[in-house]
Amino acid sequence: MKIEMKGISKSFGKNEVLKDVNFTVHSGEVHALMGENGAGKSTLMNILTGLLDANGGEILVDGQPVKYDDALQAEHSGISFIHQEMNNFGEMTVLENMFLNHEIKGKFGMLNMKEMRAEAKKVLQRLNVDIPLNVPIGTLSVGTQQMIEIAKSLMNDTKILILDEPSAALSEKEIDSLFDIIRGLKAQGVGMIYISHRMQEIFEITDRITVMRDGLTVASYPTAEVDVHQIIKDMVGRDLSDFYPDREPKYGETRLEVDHFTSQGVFNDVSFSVKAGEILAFSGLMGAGRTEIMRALFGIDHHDSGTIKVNGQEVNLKTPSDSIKHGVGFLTENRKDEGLILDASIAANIDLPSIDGFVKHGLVDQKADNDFVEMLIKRLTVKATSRNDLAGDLSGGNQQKVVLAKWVGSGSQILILDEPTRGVDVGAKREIYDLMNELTDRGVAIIMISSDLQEVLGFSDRIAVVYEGRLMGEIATQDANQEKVMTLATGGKLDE
Amino acid sequence: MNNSTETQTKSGFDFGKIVSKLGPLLALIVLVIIVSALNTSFLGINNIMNLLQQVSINALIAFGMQFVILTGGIDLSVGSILALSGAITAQLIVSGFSPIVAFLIGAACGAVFGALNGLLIAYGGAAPFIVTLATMSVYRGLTYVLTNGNPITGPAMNDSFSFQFLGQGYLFGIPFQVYLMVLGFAVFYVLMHKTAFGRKTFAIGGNEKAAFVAGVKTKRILIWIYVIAGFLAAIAGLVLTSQLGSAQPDAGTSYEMDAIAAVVLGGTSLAGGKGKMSGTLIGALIIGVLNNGMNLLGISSFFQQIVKGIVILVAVLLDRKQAKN
Amino acid sequence: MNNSTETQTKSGFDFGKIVSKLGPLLALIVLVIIVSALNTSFLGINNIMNLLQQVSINALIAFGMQFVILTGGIDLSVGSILALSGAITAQLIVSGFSPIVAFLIGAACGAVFGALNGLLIAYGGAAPFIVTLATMSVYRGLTYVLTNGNPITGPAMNDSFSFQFLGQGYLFGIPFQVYLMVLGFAVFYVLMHKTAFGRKTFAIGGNEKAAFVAGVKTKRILIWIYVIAGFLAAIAGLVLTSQLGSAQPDAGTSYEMDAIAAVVLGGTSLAGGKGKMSGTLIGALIIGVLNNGMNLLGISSFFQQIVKGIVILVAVLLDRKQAKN
Amino acid sequence: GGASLGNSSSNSSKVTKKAKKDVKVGVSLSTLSNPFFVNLKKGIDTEAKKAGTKVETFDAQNDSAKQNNQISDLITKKVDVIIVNPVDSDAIVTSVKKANNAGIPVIACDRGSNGGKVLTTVASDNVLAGKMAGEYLQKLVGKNAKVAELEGTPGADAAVQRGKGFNKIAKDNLDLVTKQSANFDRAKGLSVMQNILQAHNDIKGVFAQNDEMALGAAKAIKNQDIKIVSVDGTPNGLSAVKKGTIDGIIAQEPKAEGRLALQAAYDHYADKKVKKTINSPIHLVKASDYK
Ligand SMILES: Nc1ncnc2c1ncn2[C@@H]1O[C@H](COP(=O)(O)OP(=O)(O)OP(=O)(O)O)[C@@H](O)[C@H]1O
Ligand SMILES: Nc1ncnc2c1ncn2[C@@H]1O[C@H](COP(=O)(O)OP(=O)(O)OP(=O)(O)O)[C@@H](O)[C@H]1O
Ligand SMILES: [Mg+2]
Ligand SMILES: [Mg+2]
Repeated sequence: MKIEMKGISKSFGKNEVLKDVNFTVHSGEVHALMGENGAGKSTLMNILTGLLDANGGEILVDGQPVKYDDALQAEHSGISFIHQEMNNFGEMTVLENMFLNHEIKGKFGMLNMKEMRAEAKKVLQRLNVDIPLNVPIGTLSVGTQQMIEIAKSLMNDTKILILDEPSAALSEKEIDSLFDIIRGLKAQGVGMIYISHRMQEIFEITDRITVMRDGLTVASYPTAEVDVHQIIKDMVGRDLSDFYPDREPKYGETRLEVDHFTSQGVFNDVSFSVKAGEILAFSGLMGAGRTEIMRALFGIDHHDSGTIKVNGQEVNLKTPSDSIKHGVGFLTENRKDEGLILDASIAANIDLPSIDGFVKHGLVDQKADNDFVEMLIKRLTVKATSRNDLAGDLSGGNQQKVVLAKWVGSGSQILILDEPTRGVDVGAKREIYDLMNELTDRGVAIIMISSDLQEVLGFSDRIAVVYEGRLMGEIATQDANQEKVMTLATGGKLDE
Repeated sequence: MNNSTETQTKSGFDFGKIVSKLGPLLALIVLVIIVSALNTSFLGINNIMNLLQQVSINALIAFGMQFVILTGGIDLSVGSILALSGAITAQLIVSGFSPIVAFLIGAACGAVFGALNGLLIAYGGAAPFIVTLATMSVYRGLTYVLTNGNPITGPAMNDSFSFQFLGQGYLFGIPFQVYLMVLGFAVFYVLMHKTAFGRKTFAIGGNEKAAFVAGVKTKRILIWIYVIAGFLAAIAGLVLTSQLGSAQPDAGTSYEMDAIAAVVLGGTSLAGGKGKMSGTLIGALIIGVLNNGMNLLGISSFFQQIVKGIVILVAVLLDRKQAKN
Repeated sequence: MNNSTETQTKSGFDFGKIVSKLGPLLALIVLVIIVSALNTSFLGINNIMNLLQQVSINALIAFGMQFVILTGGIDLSVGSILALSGAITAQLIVSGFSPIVAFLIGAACGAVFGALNGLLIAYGGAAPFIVTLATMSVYRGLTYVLTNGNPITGPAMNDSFSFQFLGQGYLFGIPFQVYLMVLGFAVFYVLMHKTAFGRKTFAIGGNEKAAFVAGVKTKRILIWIYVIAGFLAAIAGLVLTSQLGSAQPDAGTSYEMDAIAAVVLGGTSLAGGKGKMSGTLIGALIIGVLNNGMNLLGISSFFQQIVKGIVILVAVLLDRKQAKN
Repeated sequence: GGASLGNSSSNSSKVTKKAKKDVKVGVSLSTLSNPFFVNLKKGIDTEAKKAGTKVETFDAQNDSAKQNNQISDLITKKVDVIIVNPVDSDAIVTSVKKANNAGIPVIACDRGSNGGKVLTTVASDNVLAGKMAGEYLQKLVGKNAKVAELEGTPGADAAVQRGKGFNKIAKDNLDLVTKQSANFDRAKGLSVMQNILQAHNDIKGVFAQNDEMALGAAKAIKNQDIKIVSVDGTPNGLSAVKKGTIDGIIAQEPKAEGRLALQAAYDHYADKKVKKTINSPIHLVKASDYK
């Protein structure tokens, strides 16, 4: 199978996203599609699979022009799409999710549960994962849910598989097994479109790289004939000499001190502290409980025991509102669910935690508020036509920047960032790192949860490793390496 | 002493588990125990039959309502559809149609009114609440126009065995409409929990956008769901017309609220995507026992409203509390 | 020829823009044009005053309802709160309290009933629909118990100038309740669109979890919002009681539906998070013009329901269509 | 076993005498949100209190199905007599038959039953009331004067019958320029009347199908010289006549009606003969009576 997209154009209102995009993929190749946040990668794939209509251009499959009306049609002709944002049904079980709209029917149109269960087991085995079939999918971690999405697409007779940032929520180990699967599929002649912002992966797994910028296809190379710097230059239009900026931290007083923090059955006896100007990274395997610790700390979830001190004072953070008052900010890992109001403007999202600060004589000082929002949009280079754009219409990376802007704006002195660069392009990533540097220079303490080991090792001062809800140990970043972190993350001990 | 405490704790623990498993059934059981303790005739066979008969109309409407609510929608027009379908049927019989044919046409009309709701919701892009609020008014107005504000009745209705049997007949000592309720339960239980259609219903309620992305024909399914709601409301209307021996222009007023209450008491989430058919039956029974029980206990009608509100509140709040644990 | 086509196209384009800018206002204008073309007395100053007076009660309730709907909730109990607060006030006056004191207590009671709704919703975790469905029944029952089913009236009410002025008084030729509506609009417009409280209201409706994480005290805000709804319903109840010179036990029945219709006609999304206060005022005017106009035109009450349903449908569908473009 | 209708046999046995205080009475009223029926209930209750009779009263909230359920429940409770004020004369038939089967006498009140056996029907004639109202209004405003009619809840029995009676008169003697429904509701009576006055500022009289609407209309009319006549005779209505805000009411006597219904039950259990229909009195109350 060979898919050719020619001269595709698409605009949303005045926002011209795709101008003239050409893209070709065929069976047996893994083809990387690269581009900054908001370059239009997901949009292009939505057009291919019939979820969006293009304004112009044509799509040829094996030389024949096609236009799919919906995702099901695309699937029937062999094109499966694993979306960037999870599209599943939290309340429904894993099995129900896997077979939605592909139910196996028995007598009288009734569901054949036995066969579906067998099928599901088979495909999960192929992926080498063990996932219970009868639990609601929403109770599983993001990574596990992603695995199920992949399993789903394997059940169809797929000829071309689109993976839109499949690894964003996966741990190193899972990414390894994902790559095994990709290699296996490739051997079976399946073609794949692989979208990711992680350079390392691109060079490890793909055969060809196509780069989009400003609505155009700017370059396309065989992977073997190109290097990271060239790709970055194509994507951002300039050279980014170094991936991670240097850190020259100047530590101040201890900002946050957490002691014997426990929530029965979730995490146990967790103690750590962060100083002003420091970046403390939390590493661990997916589902280790890092997110749960921070949620409880911030007052979203409840905890059973333990103490929290902010600037040396013991505090009681019962709700996020208390935390914000004490200068704590929290960028949640799931921006769609808890980070953003998708139907509200960028402005209404950014100023929400700070809104009480703009009240003058009981009313919101609109001018000051607007200036504040504009300043943050500029500072974080959010790509949007105006501050009144809906947050939900932004690309994933730009949405992430909006959430960050919100917490930077609220003047947090202790900033908890849960996967801050998930789904963010290299250029924007670099901007986020620079921003973190700037914040720590101003005395902000940062806790960064990251599943990207490269990032943890490349841009932090200290690494805390969590395993099954317990803190296994801390390593100064300069003494750390991949092996040490992985040893702790899998429950091992470091022997000095 | 020590020993007994231990046993108690243990059985206490098991009890807690049972409680959360039973869910709305527990509320029903508690209610039945209270009422039967206060009034001995409650558990008499005659009263049980009365009760089931009283419940059946609300239950039939609630079955359809549950599908709608599972998709995250709501149908306020069912009471009006009930009245309009009943009036059409009665008019047909009075004008000389055979009751069976009239029943079929009446039921089909209900399905058509439901389809109209569905079309407006699926293609109009307006919220089900406001669409069905509007059609509630339209269908009710049509009922008044058709009946000219007067009940429709006549010897053609009340001398016909097959007409009367639907709402007044007994089979082996059990009111015929109770069989209808049981049949309706069985059919729609299977549809909801054992077919692909049911799965898609849940999916639309769980996450309509994701369902669309997964290729579910959401519009078509939505339309069918409102057809089901309209059809069942019409069936309830036919039963009521037969039972009363006449089609009332204001029949079914505010029945939508009782149906919604039954669905929610049964543990179905108004946000859609979560619920069980058995719960809705139990919900309808709770409301039935409440009405019947309060009458038997001679509670003044002013206080009945207060008690009913409080029982609904308590049941729903308990259910939500359990859901959280 | 060519020239004129061009102009037309251009003005057509502008027109389209104006249409989508005007939104619900356009529906109102069209309606006013139709009615005044068919009946000349419609635009007379007397009728305009009547109309505004008739609109004011629904508008007051709708202002509160809009806050509730903006959070993604709904309040079905406002009609009952209206009746109960009115009855309490009337009872107090009849028992010798001064009207002003009785008004204050009545309004405070409305706020308390609203707070109860809010508490149950914020802390009980049950859906606003079902909570307020239950309290609707409870408050109505309490009204019947308090009034014993009879209207409450007496010379203490009808001989008091301050009591009568609220719902029957005129100031510079304009009914006093119209000033109340305008005042209510102004106050709640500012609250909704110019204060932090308003911003948080929108945030809760947009994404309650995200609002919570961003430090919004969601529970506290929710409770206040139901307090507002209850308070405004009570004010409407006082106006109605004064206007009628008596507190009716069944006052306000189904007023919640008119208020919801006004809010939705005004372009507020039932899903929450989106809407304008001015829209709600326009929505209330649309319903008022519709009722008043149909009376003036002598449309039979059967057809009034049909027309009303269709107008709501058309207005909402047009609005949604525009929203999509 | 097998298929049957629930109302096969009826067995009338001889009456066993019962003292007033031993008669267990069940009542189902069409609605209790209307003062008329509240007063009907009062009539029953006052009389019952005197004799120490036990009475249970239910409100059918204008829903026939609900009323049927209530009667089933009263049968279950084995009351000695059922006083029913039907929501609808046809829809009540099955319930009456059910009571017949159970051997419980039924007394219809204010509205009859179109089938089954009732001990007696106590009613004031709504058609007649409408007619009397029409006649009195004509007397007040003169022949062929322009008048308006405020109708009750569409389809409600009282609305249909009072309208029927009134229109019999109005057809030939009055110029009925508009009729609009105000749902038997005072607030709607006010707003609908306001609107009617805008469209027809030359009307001379209004017929309101109940007092509540008349009271609302009076607020709209204020000091204009437009005559209002209504049917019911609620305390609020009567005091309005006294004050002159309403010009005439065809007063029914709900309390008397209730009393008569209960009396019929006593008579039955005293083994006295009970008439098939008992007329509850209606009479015209006019403003001039109080002058
Ligand atoms: N439904 C929509 N309505 C309006 N604008 C949209 C919509 N969907 C996407 N856009 C806009 O189109 C542009 C491209 O978005 P898209 O999601 O395709 O980017 P992307 O390349 O996948 O970015 P990322 O790497 O962040 O996922 C963005 O500017 C976005 O704001
Ligand atoms: N809503 C939920 N209901 C039940 N269990 C959950 C829920 N969310 C997470 N869990 C479980 O809690 C545990 C901790 O998850 P958490 O998200 O804190 O891990 P993490 O270390 O942050 O990993 P990740 O890299 O996935 O963010 C996991 O076993 C996960 O499956
Ligand atoms: Mg994307
Ligand atoms: Mg996490």
